[in-house]
Amino acid sequence: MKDIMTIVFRLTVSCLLAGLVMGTAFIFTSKAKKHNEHVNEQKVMFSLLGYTADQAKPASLALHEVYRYVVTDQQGLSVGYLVPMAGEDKAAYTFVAIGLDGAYLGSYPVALAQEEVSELGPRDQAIAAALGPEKTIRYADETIVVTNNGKRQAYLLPGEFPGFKTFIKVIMAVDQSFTVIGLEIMEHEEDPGLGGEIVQNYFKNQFKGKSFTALKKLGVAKVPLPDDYLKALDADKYGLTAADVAAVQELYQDKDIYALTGATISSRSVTNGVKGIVKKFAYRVSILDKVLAEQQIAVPF
Amino acid sequence: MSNGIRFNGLRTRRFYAWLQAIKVSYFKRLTVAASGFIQVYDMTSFLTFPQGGVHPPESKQMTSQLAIEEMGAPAELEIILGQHIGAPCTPTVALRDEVKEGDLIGEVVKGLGVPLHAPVAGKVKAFGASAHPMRVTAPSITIVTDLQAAPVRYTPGDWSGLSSEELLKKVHGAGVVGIGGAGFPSHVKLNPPADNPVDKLILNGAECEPYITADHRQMLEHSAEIVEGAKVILKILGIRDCHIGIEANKPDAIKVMSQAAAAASTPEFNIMVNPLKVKYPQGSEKQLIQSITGRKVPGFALPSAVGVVVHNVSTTKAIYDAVVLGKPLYEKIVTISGKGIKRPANLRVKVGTKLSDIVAHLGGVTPQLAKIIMGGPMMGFAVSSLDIPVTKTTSSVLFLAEDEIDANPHSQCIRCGWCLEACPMGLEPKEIAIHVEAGRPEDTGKFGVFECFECGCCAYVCPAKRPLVQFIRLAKMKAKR
Amino acid sequence: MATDKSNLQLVVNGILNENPIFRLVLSMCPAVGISTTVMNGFMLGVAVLFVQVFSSCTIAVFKNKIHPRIRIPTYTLTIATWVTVIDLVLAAYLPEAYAKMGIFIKLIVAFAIITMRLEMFACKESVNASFWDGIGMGLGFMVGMMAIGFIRELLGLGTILGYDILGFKPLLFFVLPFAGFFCVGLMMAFFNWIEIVYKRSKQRA
Amino acid sequence: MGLWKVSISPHVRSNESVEKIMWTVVACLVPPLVLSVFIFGIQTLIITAVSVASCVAAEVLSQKALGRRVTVKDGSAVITGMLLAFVIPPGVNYLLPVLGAVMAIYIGKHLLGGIGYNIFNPALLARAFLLATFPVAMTSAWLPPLSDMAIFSYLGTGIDAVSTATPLALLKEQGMAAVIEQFGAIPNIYTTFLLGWRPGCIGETSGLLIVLGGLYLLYRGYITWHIPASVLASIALLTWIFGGEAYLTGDPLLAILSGGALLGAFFMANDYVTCPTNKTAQLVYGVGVGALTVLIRLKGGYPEGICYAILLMNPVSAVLDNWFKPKRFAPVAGGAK
Amino acid sequence: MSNIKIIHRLLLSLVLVCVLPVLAQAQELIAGQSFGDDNEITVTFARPVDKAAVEEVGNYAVYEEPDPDIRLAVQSVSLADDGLTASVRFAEPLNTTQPHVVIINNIEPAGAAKFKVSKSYFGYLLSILISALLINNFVFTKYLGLCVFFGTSKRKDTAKGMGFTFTLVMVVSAIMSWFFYQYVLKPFDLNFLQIVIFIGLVSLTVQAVDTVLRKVNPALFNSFGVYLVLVIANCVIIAVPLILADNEYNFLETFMLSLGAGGGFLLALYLMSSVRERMEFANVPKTFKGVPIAFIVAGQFALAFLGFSGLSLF
Repeated sequence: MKDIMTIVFRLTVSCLLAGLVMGTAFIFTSKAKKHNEHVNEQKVMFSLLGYTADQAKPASLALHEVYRYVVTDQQGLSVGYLVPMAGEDKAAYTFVAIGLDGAYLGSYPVALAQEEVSELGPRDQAIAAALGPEKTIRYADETIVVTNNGKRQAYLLPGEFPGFKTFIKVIMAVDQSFTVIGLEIMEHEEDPGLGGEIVQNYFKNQFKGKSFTALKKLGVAKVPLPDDYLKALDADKYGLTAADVAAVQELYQDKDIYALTGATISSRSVTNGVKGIVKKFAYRVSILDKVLAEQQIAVPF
Repeated sequence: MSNGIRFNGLRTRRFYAWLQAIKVSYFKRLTVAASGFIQVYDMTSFLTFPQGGVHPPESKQMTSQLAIEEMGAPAELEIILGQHIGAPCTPTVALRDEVKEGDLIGEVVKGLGVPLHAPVAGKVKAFGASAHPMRVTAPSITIVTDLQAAPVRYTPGDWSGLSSEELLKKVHGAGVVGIGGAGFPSHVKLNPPADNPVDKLILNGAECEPYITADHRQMLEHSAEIVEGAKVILKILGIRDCHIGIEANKPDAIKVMSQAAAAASTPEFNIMVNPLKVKYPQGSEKQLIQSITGRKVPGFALPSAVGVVVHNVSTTKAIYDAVVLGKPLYEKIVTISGKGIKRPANLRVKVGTKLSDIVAHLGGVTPQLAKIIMGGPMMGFAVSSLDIPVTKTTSSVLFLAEDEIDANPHSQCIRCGWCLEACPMGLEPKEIAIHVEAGRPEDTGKFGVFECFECGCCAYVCPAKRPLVQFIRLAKMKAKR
Repeated sequence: MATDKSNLQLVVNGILNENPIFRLVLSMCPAVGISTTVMNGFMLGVAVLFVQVFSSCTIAVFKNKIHPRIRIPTYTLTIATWVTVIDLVLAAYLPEAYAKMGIFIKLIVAFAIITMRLEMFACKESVNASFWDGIGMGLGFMVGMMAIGFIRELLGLGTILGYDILGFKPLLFFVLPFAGFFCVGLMMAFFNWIEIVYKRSKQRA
Repeated sequence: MGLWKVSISPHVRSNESVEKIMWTVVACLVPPLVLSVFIFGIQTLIITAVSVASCVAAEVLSQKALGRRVTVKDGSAVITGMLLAFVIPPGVNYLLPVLGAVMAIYIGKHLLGGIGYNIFNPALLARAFLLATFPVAMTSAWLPPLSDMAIFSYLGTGIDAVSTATPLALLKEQGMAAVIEQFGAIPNIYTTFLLGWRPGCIGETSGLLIVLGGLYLLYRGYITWHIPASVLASIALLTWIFGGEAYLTGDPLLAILSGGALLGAFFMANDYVTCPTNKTAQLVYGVGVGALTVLIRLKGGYPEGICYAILLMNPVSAVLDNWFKPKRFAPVAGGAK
Repeated sequence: MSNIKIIHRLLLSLVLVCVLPVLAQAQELIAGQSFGDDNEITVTFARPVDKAAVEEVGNYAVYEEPDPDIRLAVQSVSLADDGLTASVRFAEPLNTTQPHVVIINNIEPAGAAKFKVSKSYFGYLLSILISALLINNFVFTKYLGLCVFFGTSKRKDTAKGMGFTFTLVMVVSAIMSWFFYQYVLKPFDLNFLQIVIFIGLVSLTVQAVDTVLRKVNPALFNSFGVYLVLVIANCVIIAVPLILADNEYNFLETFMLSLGAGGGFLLALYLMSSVRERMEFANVPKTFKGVPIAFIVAGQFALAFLGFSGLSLF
């Protein structure tokens, strides 16, 4: 009996000690974790926009996240966008609800601190609180609007689509007329050496400069990549100047995507995925812009 | 027919066997001539056992047409005292005793066994040790032949009045053992345990081992005696049915025996001939019983467990000799064959004749001689000396040339599984061999190593030339419980 | 029953004689799973080193207080605690490396090597010896991982620590995950061979 | 009197031997090879020669290195070499089979104890290895068949420029219509494929010659019908059921003719060492190979699945051998005495 | 042996009980719906419907469930001759990984028919099972549990016992972990305690299985008991809860994952042990004897298991 008492006592103490250690570690690291979590993503985003280590981004550049939600209530489904508000007060957000047909349904100010906006849990709670109890929301996706000096410069579109094996996660940058500026593969599980080559410059850079009209009917060609194009796509490796690259890019602007050898399915999934993301976004952003303009909701972009 | 197209390297030879069968099997000739398909069908319609078996080249043509030839008594005989399974005989004669042909010279004092008789008239010269194929040396009696003595003449007597016990005593007294196989005392076989009623007698005329033609000639030349012997056995056992199983490659024997059987059959004794498919080991007791009756003798049980008694045709002839003629068993028909001997023959020799005498009688050996085997090539023993005397169970002595034997080195098992197909007992020789090779013979019990009767089919077919029988014997020795 | 080995001997013992990967054949999962580059091996090595050292020291400190009947649960709790700590730290400060190592950081908790050292060594020895033993074992693991990583990275990608050495990729095979099996197997055989040769030369001498 | 040999029975042996079996198989593989020269050009011969030479060299070196008797004469390395060459595309670099040979012979066979102890079919293991290591070459170096006997025309040309897709890859990616468009309408496509005039691995295309070779081996008794029949029947049946637009509309004949099914069924799946020995087990094994082949073809990541199907079933044969034992001749109750 | 059979039957019936309710769902007018070709949805009606209404493209509104604002362009609709099966064709290939919502207006007097087309949930569950069992086999493609894998795959009987014990412990502990994760860790934001909690639950399960087995079935305990201790310090077991927490699986999916992972481990162990029993007789080079050759063989297994990569059953 005494034995059991000692065991229980010592176990309790050790559990408490362990809890103490872990709790301390958690408290010390949680802030850094939050901070570092999106660092990589941000770096990718800026590099897509053309700002690398050598060429620092200008101070006037700003990123504005727009979160899209699907709202369900008695009337049925509608779509809602969480947009930041323009003005000095940085922590102001509005949830703009839009019907499936594009009609404005209402806007709800959301009380949310700026640090919390990128976290799913607090954001959902804040929106739910703003909308009232009879509406349920489901997070759909996010878009980042890039402004320079308050003027819209580009959109960053994170997205995912099914690849040959599992999902492929990408971030792409398009300009105001939805011409692709850049594409970066964030996560994938394609076969190494085959579909895994989608991360290579000579594949993903093919999307660069494709206009919206070209993109809409973009296909995949199962022919070998021409040599000059290959060099232009991987300009760093072959030491081409920007002008050379631009000249070659011009040449292939309206061409289909050249499939990776032996990985046509992966190439096609990426092409279709990119196509779908841009098309959907273009459709939605026009509706959102229209509504924002009609309702005179002041946004910083 | 699980083995229908198994060992196809031998297909050509099998085809010749078909032809042979077609040529002579008169009772099937009409159907056989009809079409090639029916030929195949016909072949397979011969009785056989379903599992395993091989068809080695028969090589019987060397002696099958040669009539049994008397070989006179040599100058000196060495009679091994233990010629049967059981306790060896104790001599009943003393040194320098004069013996007459057929005199008792040895008797079993205690245990299982049969008496031993003098094959010739002569004088006991020595009690010594003779070379023996299995046991290296074995105690024996040496008799110097009295070459002047006239051979004893035996006349048939009437046995119909004798009771089964009296008949049995005669069989025992004549020293009859199973001369086709291991030398099991015949009177024991003829007296099966009472709890297993026997209803069938099977005479084994399969003679499935290559080269050997002793039984074949016996059946051709002594068909009436064999049938009469069968009647004696049937009477002893008190049953009616007798099947004589003969492989289809001996059509003449089938014919002669059928006639003899038909002539001898009475309402009391129903004797019939069953042609068997040519397949080794057709003559093995268990396989023969399965071929003819479809009954399976359980492992480690005697045939009487399934109501069957099996005797070799030559043993039956010996029983005839013992009962009808009153002649003890001291002569043996031995096939001498192979490319290593000048003149192959089927010889009637006295028990105790040394191989060297036989070789001398047949004109010596040829230069190609590479291996001498007592018994058949599949289960016989290779011997290294010509001083070995013939025993009651010696059915052949083969003098094989280099091209008749196989001396290739063996390699690793390639898991072709041919041995599994060939094994008539459904064992896994490759597994046994692999275990023995890896030094784990004690684990081979689960593969049924003790059920193996070392017919040699597995080693015969093995393309890697692995000495599977050797491994199995090793396993049996090491894995003794 | 304190160990009679010096600190240095303890460390060397962990790296050579009782190398967790090649000699004790423990903790094989990461050795196969994520040893594709030297850097990966190094990172996981650091994590294991940390957990090993801290767990060993913790157990050595509290060795008299641990009731023998709840020995194993206590070890598990200790290891889990330190794994949690390193997991949190890596997730916070090195998110990229953390993402690469994926689930294996959390799985350090189930590494047999750590429990084994606690059971075999730390619960009997002084804090000092346990510390050095922990260092040795951790380094041994790290060295093993880096050695495998070295071969796989060099042959698979033609690089070492990300620097291009060969200028081309000789055999993609080696960076494929399952090549870890072949690499570890062949390396183990190599070390066995060295041992045999060493013993033979010793016998001759 | 001279000395006579003494040994344990049996004293006569069948005249079959490992060498004879192996070299007969090699002989059966020669006609498809010769035909492949006319289909894909002379480089198939070079690849095969390189492959055979490196397999033989690997065998000799491995056996020397491991201190074993060199048994290269038994022809098993030659078979591995030929089969390895037969399952790689005709347009690959000549270095590939050399690497494959090391994998097949040294790692796949001799490390595990030499002939008889390998668990996986060495040639297929090497193919899987090459497929993982050189995915692009192994999945795209297909050559369109020659039409004019110009067997030297592919020598030295850039393979990229002429490479094409195999019927199965086409079927998987673009459907039956694309296959018909490229190779011809239904009745003709069978004869074209049967004769081998289609893109594919070096040795797998000439279906007719493979079948003839297989039948000869069957006649000689070196293989039995169990594995080829069960593999081909299950591929045909399952393709018929699941392979079409709707159930029961698949084309079984095309499934057998368009990939490596024939080569696999006759020369790979029934490799003695890696298939079960029991006949029932062989049927189960064959059905397993067929089912996995169809599964990988229809749902998997590769257009052709028989290579992996056989590899996946190879270790299963060890299990099957344990499950299916030969029928004992009336064993005693209670096992061995 | 019979004990193993009992466990086997138990697991099987558990699967059936969990899966049957999913199968027993039914719709009213719409009797069935599924993805056909890559740009086709096939609809089966329960009763004959008006051909003109069905084939009117304008009556259709189809969208992917997460994107209700984006309508997919219907190209054509054709009703089969039996009047029950309609094939809806789209201008572009569908993303079949997403559920699609189809609304057919004016089809019935009552108004619109609305239904969801998705890959069958049963198929999804099965694919989790098959994936964990074969495609992402924990041993050969995820490289987990190797210590135990190499340690206990020498003999078939051991391997079988180990495999079944693993499966049992894995299923029980994964389900417990799931409850803990969903109802304690997540709501209270204690995710950082994952490791401690999960390993605690595993030990607890092992202890519970140990105690229960010892009382209920001593024979089974004698055959399994020795492995139970080994189970705790094994990454396969702890990996399952971690994976399910990462992927936010629901209960059924958790069950399927743990069952598949356990079954996959059993499969790997059984195959490997059969092979290794055969390998015992092989003349393996001295330096490779024991573990190194087991690694080489496991590598060859992994090479063969590549055949399953990219397999998508449902």
